[in-house]
Amino acid sequence: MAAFLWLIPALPFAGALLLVLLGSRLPRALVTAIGVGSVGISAAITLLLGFEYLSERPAFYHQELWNWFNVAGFSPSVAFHLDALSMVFIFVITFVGFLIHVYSTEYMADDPDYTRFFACMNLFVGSMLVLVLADNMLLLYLGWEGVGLCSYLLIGFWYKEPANGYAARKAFLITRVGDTAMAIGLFMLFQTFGTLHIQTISTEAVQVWEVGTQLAVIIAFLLLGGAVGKSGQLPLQTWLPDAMAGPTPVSALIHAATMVTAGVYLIARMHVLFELAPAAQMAVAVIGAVTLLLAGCAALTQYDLKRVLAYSTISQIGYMFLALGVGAWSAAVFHFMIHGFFKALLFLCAGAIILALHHEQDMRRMGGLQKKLPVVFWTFLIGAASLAAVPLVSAGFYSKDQILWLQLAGENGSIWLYLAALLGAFITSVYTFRMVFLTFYGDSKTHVGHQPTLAIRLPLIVLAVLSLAGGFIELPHNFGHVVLFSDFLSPILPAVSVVPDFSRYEWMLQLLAATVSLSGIFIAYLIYLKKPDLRASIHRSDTAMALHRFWHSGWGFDKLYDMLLVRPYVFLAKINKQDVIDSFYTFIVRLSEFFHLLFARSQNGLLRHYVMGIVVGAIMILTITILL
Amino acid sequence: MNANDFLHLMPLLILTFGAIMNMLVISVWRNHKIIYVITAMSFLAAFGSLFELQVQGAYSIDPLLVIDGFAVFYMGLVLLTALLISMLSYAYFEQREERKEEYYLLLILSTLGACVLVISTHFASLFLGLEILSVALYALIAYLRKRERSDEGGIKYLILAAFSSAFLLFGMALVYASTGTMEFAAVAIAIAGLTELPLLLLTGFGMMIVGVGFKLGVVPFHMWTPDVYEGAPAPVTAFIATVSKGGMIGLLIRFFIEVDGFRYPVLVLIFTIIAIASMFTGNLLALQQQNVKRLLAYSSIAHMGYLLVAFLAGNEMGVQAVSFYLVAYFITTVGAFGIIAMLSDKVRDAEQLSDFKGLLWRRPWTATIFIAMLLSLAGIPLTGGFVGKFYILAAGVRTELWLLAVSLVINSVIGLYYYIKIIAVMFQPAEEATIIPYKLQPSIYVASMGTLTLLTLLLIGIGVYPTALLQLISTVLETFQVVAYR
Amino acid sequence: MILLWLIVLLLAGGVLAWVAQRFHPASPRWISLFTLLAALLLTLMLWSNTGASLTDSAWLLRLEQPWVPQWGVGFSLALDGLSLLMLVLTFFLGLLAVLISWREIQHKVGFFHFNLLWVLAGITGVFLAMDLFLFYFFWEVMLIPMYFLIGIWGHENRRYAAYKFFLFTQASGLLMLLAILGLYFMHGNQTGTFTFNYFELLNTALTPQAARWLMFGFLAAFLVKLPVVPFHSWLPDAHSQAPTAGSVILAGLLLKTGAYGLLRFVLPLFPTATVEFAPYAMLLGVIGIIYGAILAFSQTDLKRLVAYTSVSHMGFVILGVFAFNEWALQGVVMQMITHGLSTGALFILAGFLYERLHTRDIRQMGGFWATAPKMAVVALVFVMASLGLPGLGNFIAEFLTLVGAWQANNWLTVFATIGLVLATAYSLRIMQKIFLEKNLEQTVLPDMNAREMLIAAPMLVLILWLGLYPQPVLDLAKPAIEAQLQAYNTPLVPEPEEPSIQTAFYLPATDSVYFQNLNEAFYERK
Amino acid sequence: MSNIPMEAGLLLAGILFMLGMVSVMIRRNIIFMLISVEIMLNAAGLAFIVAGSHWAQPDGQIMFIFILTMAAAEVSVGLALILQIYHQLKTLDSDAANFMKG
Repeated sequence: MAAFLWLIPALPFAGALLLVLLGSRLPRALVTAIGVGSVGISAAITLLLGFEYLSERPAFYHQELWNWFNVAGFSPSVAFHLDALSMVFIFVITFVGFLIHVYSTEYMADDPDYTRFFACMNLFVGSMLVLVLADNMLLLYLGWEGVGLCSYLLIGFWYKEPANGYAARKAFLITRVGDTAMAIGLFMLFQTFGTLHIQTISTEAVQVWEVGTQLAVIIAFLLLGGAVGKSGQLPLQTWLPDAMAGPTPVSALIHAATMVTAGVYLIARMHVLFELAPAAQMAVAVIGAVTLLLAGCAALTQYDLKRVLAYSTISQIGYMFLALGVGAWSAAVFHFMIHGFFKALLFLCAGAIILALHHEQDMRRMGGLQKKLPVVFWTFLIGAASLAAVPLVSAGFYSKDQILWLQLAGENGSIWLYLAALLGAFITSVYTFRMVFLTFYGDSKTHVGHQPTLAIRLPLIVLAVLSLAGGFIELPHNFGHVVLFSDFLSPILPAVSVVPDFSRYEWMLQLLAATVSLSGIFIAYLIYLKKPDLRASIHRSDTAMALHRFWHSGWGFDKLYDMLLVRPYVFLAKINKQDVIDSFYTFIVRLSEFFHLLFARSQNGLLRHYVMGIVVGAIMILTITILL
Repeated sequence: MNANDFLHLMPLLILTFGAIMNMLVISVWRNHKIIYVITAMSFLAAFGSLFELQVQGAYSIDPLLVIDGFAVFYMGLVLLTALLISMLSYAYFEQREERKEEYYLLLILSTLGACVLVISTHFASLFLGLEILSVALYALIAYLRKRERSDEGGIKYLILAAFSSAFLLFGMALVYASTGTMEFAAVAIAIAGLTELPLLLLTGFGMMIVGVGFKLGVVPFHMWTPDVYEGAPAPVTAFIATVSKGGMIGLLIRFFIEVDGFRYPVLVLIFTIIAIASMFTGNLLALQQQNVKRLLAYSSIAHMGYLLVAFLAGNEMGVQAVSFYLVAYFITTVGAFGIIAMLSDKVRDAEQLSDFKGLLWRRPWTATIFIAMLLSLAGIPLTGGFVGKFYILAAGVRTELWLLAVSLVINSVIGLYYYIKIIAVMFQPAEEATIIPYKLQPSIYVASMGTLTLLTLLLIGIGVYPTALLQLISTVLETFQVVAYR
Repeated sequence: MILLWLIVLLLAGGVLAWVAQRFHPASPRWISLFTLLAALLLTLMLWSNTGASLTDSAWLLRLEQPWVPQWGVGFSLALDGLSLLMLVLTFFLGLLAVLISWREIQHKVGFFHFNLLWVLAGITGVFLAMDLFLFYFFWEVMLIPMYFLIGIWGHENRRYAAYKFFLFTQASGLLMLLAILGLYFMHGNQTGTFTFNYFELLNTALTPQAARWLMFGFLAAFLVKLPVVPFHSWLPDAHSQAPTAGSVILAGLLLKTGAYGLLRFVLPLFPTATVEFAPYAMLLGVIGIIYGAILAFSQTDLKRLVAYTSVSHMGFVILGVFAFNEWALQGVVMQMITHGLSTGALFILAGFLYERLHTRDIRQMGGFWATAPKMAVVALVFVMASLGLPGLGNFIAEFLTLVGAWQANNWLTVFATIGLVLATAYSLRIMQKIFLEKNLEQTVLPDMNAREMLIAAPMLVLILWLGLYPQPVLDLAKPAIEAQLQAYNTPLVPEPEEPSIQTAFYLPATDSVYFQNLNEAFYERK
Repeated sequence: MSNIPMEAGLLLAGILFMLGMVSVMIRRNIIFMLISVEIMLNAAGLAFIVAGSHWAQPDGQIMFIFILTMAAAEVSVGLALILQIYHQLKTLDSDAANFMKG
């Protein structure tokens, strides 16, 4: 089965290629078959490969397709490397990707650019698979940029609206900033190791560098730059909320489940490097903590359903970063997977709602959908529970709890990080259920047009099941102690070293987390459902509203960057449109023309003047001869 | 004077004979065709007689003249050019009412003057040659006497030429006063021992430079050029630009190398200044010029500046470079003015830039020839002008005249602008011609076009395969080198 | 002789095309099409035939004929991997240029094709000449036809652009001529043999002072041609005013002659001076990358915009050339090829748009994806290529260049890498303004027709191939690059008196090792 | 004559030359300009004679004869031209003949 590894990314690519080449001529059914089918087969192969992997338990599968190029020893291959870490990722990518493709057949049914949509989606899946399967950093970079391109194309899918195009370009540009840092990191890696092969680097780094070597720290920071850009973390997070301009399946697949977690993958993949660079690892944790708080606050104030989810994504990835930062690698990946399920679910539900409400995204104009869209309501509720980490039943509880716990229990953890995470958890449950209450409860405000059919319901239900059941493969020590997932990852990702004798406090912390989550829900319930005057009083307070506006704008980052970078750049470009250097050459031309006119005046046609010219010349020559 | 002397002076004698023949025939029977044939024949015969001389090495007719390789080469150049010009003149004058026949008489005479100039080794012969050349030229310039401009050009040239001749003569007198001889070689011997030249001699040289500079049309003695070029009939302009200047260059080289003027920094400095000033002034003046004849006049000022660069290089290579450049420049200039002559009508010459609008589409072959000539003037490869300029630059670099070399480069670029401007005018969308040339007889037309085509082929020939010409120049100049560097 | 025949073929084809117009108005197109096809096939044949001998020596073929023996000028041509690649690119783009002119050029077709073929002949000569005089000769020869192409068939401001192009290149070329002469005499005075032969001149020992000045002379020509900021200002005008075929040749080939000159002449001839100058050159490169990108961002004329992207991309070339390592130089070679393709393609697209809309103003475009999806996809691919998306050829080029440059200078590489972000900004603007957003003018843009697809398809295939499997190209260029680098592999401060450093370049006439593996048919030495 | 130093003779010639030169410059009538040029030529002739006598050679005088001849030829052509100009312009003012400039 491992021989078919290459088919996993190749099939979606082939699908994309077919759709691009034959696009306009194919009947819609065939487009669907190619678009969904290619990802479906990939998912099937992934599952088969996964079973094989589980049964054989090899260290990794490796498949080299061809040598990309070879220049003076710099010889990256187009080769795939499948180990447990990439296994988790390709599973989420192909499986969730497949579900979202299925969903899209209905969601995009009326779009004239149906083919283009599936072409881009397939291309995305392919690139993402290359990203996580690459055995060297350069191929990874190829996938990395490829998903960036697809993200750009899909955010700006409805290109007629200039705002969408703006959002798309913003996404591409900002991630490219991070990519630039990453590229420089790659140069340094290459200079040090003479290769970009990930396994080689991982094994050699330990021998070459001591912990805390400056070079390692710099490289880790540069890679972190790339990760931060892709994953929408501080300070490059501003593109992600705007990226919601794309169709909702896109938001679900790219901007929630897969692409934005590429940063998590990168750091997990290069964990050896980060372990050698404690400063960088610390930075990962701090960035995660700060991001999750900032994004959580911003999510509290959004009215656009998808923007709430977008900020929530940023915030949840912040959790993953937090986990990575304390060395809880497998916890981060676990949260990635669970988050992939429930966030995709939430987005797909949101999509169903938006479709039903004639592309209405403002939560203030929703409400009362509980009865009208029951399937969507229940699945959304499940997803929300998972996001808010409702104890015991939801998968999100288990994955998030692990992260919270390791903040204190892990050796690299600290109380501040824990507190931030805890506060974040509280905020999360508040905004999650604010969303639930505003959307599904209260009075109905907009007419429901479209009832979801099977193509939408099926993915919702499957994802809902996963959002509930997914957590049970990894349960805390004191609570079933299932370690299927971390066992699976253990050959790749070392377990976090836990402070000894701390585990007896674990139940306390779990209780605390559960309380926080539930109290968040309760407060949301109070404000948004039970006591509307409480909400009104908040609205009356000036300071609260100022804070609201500030948060609503995503902590003013957009404005800041606009003032600091965008405007000066555009201004510079605008004033220099005519190219100031050119005026130097124009000046030379003008100068010669001036001399031309000057000399031409001497040629005035008067014989006397010409005689004078000769005399002057004679005098000059005689002066020179006599004086010198 | 013995028989051998006469043999060696055969080209001059043939020319004289041709002139007298013309005079006689005119008095008997005015016929353009016959006069033309006689003229062409005498140029051809004179040119042919050179082949006899070439093999015999330096032969000096003391004290006035010397026939050496250098002289043969320059005479050949002058005669061939004159022949070509006379061929182009026929078509030009055929369409005009003026009496055409005396023109050829004057043409032969001034060619004779130029020939004397390049073989002279004595102030007297120098003066004689110069004046034969000049006096004939006065009449040639003003030949189309019904045209105001022609007369104006003539009188301007006359006054200024006589004026500068006075300088030349006075300078010669001073040199004579200070050295006691008028022979170049003797002058050289007289000053050979001196490291510091006496004031009288220097003043004399200075005043001679005025006279020479005027004939060459270099800054600051250049102001006559545009007016005379514009006023004179196109073939005459070609003649002034080539034969008259070429003769003077030949003389200058002979004299300067004979007295080894490069030893004296003052003289070198003066020529350097003149060269640089000529290049810049000429090119800048040409920059926005709308009249093609004036433009070519200004460009000729610049080209004389380029020539001086090679001249200042002062070695064997310099002389060869000057000679090569002159060949290319002569071909080009004759070609360019030939085109102007061909396109002219009865009333005026085709000299306005607008007359050339769309020429490439109206008369593609004529335009192509003109483009080739212009590109050669600009020094673009595939043409002789490129090799010439390359040679000059090489000579300059070899002697490490960096200032001059760099000025040459800068000026080539300025010059390029106005040459390609003319080309650009030619490929503008075709319009109705503002000037419609006289419909020539097919045979004459074919002959003129043939001449021009020949020139173009020559030009490209020496541009692509300069080896033959280089070979010729170096063998012909061998005898001269012996004399010059003895 | 095959090298000579290549040039003669083009020249003759040009004359034939001009003459043929009298007989049939469409014949010039076919003539130049077949001429270029023949030339392309011939070079491809060379490639396949010489594959075996690549490992032995950099030189595949040589031709020596005396030309002007008095001056030591020979008609000497030689082919190595680098030249071969450039030739393939030349004929490929030339072929496309003929195809895109099929409908665009409707008047003076014969003369147009004459000029087109003569430009290509000049370029071919430049890539092959191994005699500095001959090199300069071809260097200039390619200008005039190009001047005609811009000046006759260009857009509204064509005369100005044509002048500017001609004057800039001519001025810089003359400075190179000065340097060539300087080198010629220094070598002659030293050894007693005055020659312009490249292989002989490689042995010239120069004082540092002299080497510096001579290098500047050469650099002047190549940096202007490349172009490097601040000598770039001819380029936007020339590119934007030229007809499409002209722009393609300008961007795709003429700029490459500058890069080629740097590789072929500046590096091996002046090993010490270049090392000295390298940081400044790299700085110029970085300035070019960033300055070009900023200017490209603000342009509203599509062709002007693409022209400034060329300025930016060519910055990578000079950055790489002066990094003196194989990664960077391979990157440079790749950049020369891929930039030729990608920018050529963008100009072709601009040409398609101009044919349909009669404007190049991107403010009047928009929303064309709906009506012209094929064109949009093609544009997308090449826009992505120009911003350096992995998987497309330009990425390999830029990444290798940057990897190499990083070894030489960290900070400058950082800034060059930032240029990639700016590249994103202007590249996306192209897509945005033309194919996305609303169609304000309500223009219905016809999509690409079969002929246009025929032009675009090979370019797409090539750019993808170069992005995914560039190894054949890299292999072909490798010996040539190693040869150019030989001088730098010895200790960093080589004494100029030591000729052995460079003897590797020079092939003694008797040495048949270099040729023994060659197919007899291509054995060219007299 | 031999007791007069050469310098004095040359000085006289020089003064004559200057006079001629200045009057060419300040005159506008073409005939006067021509006459002034003749004066300059004769000054040169004088200088030749002085130099010739200094070196006790006939060459100076021969040159003078050449100059005289040449001047005569020049004047004859010149006068013919002046006649033409007078026909066309009805004036002898040299400034009137400035159709060509620039």
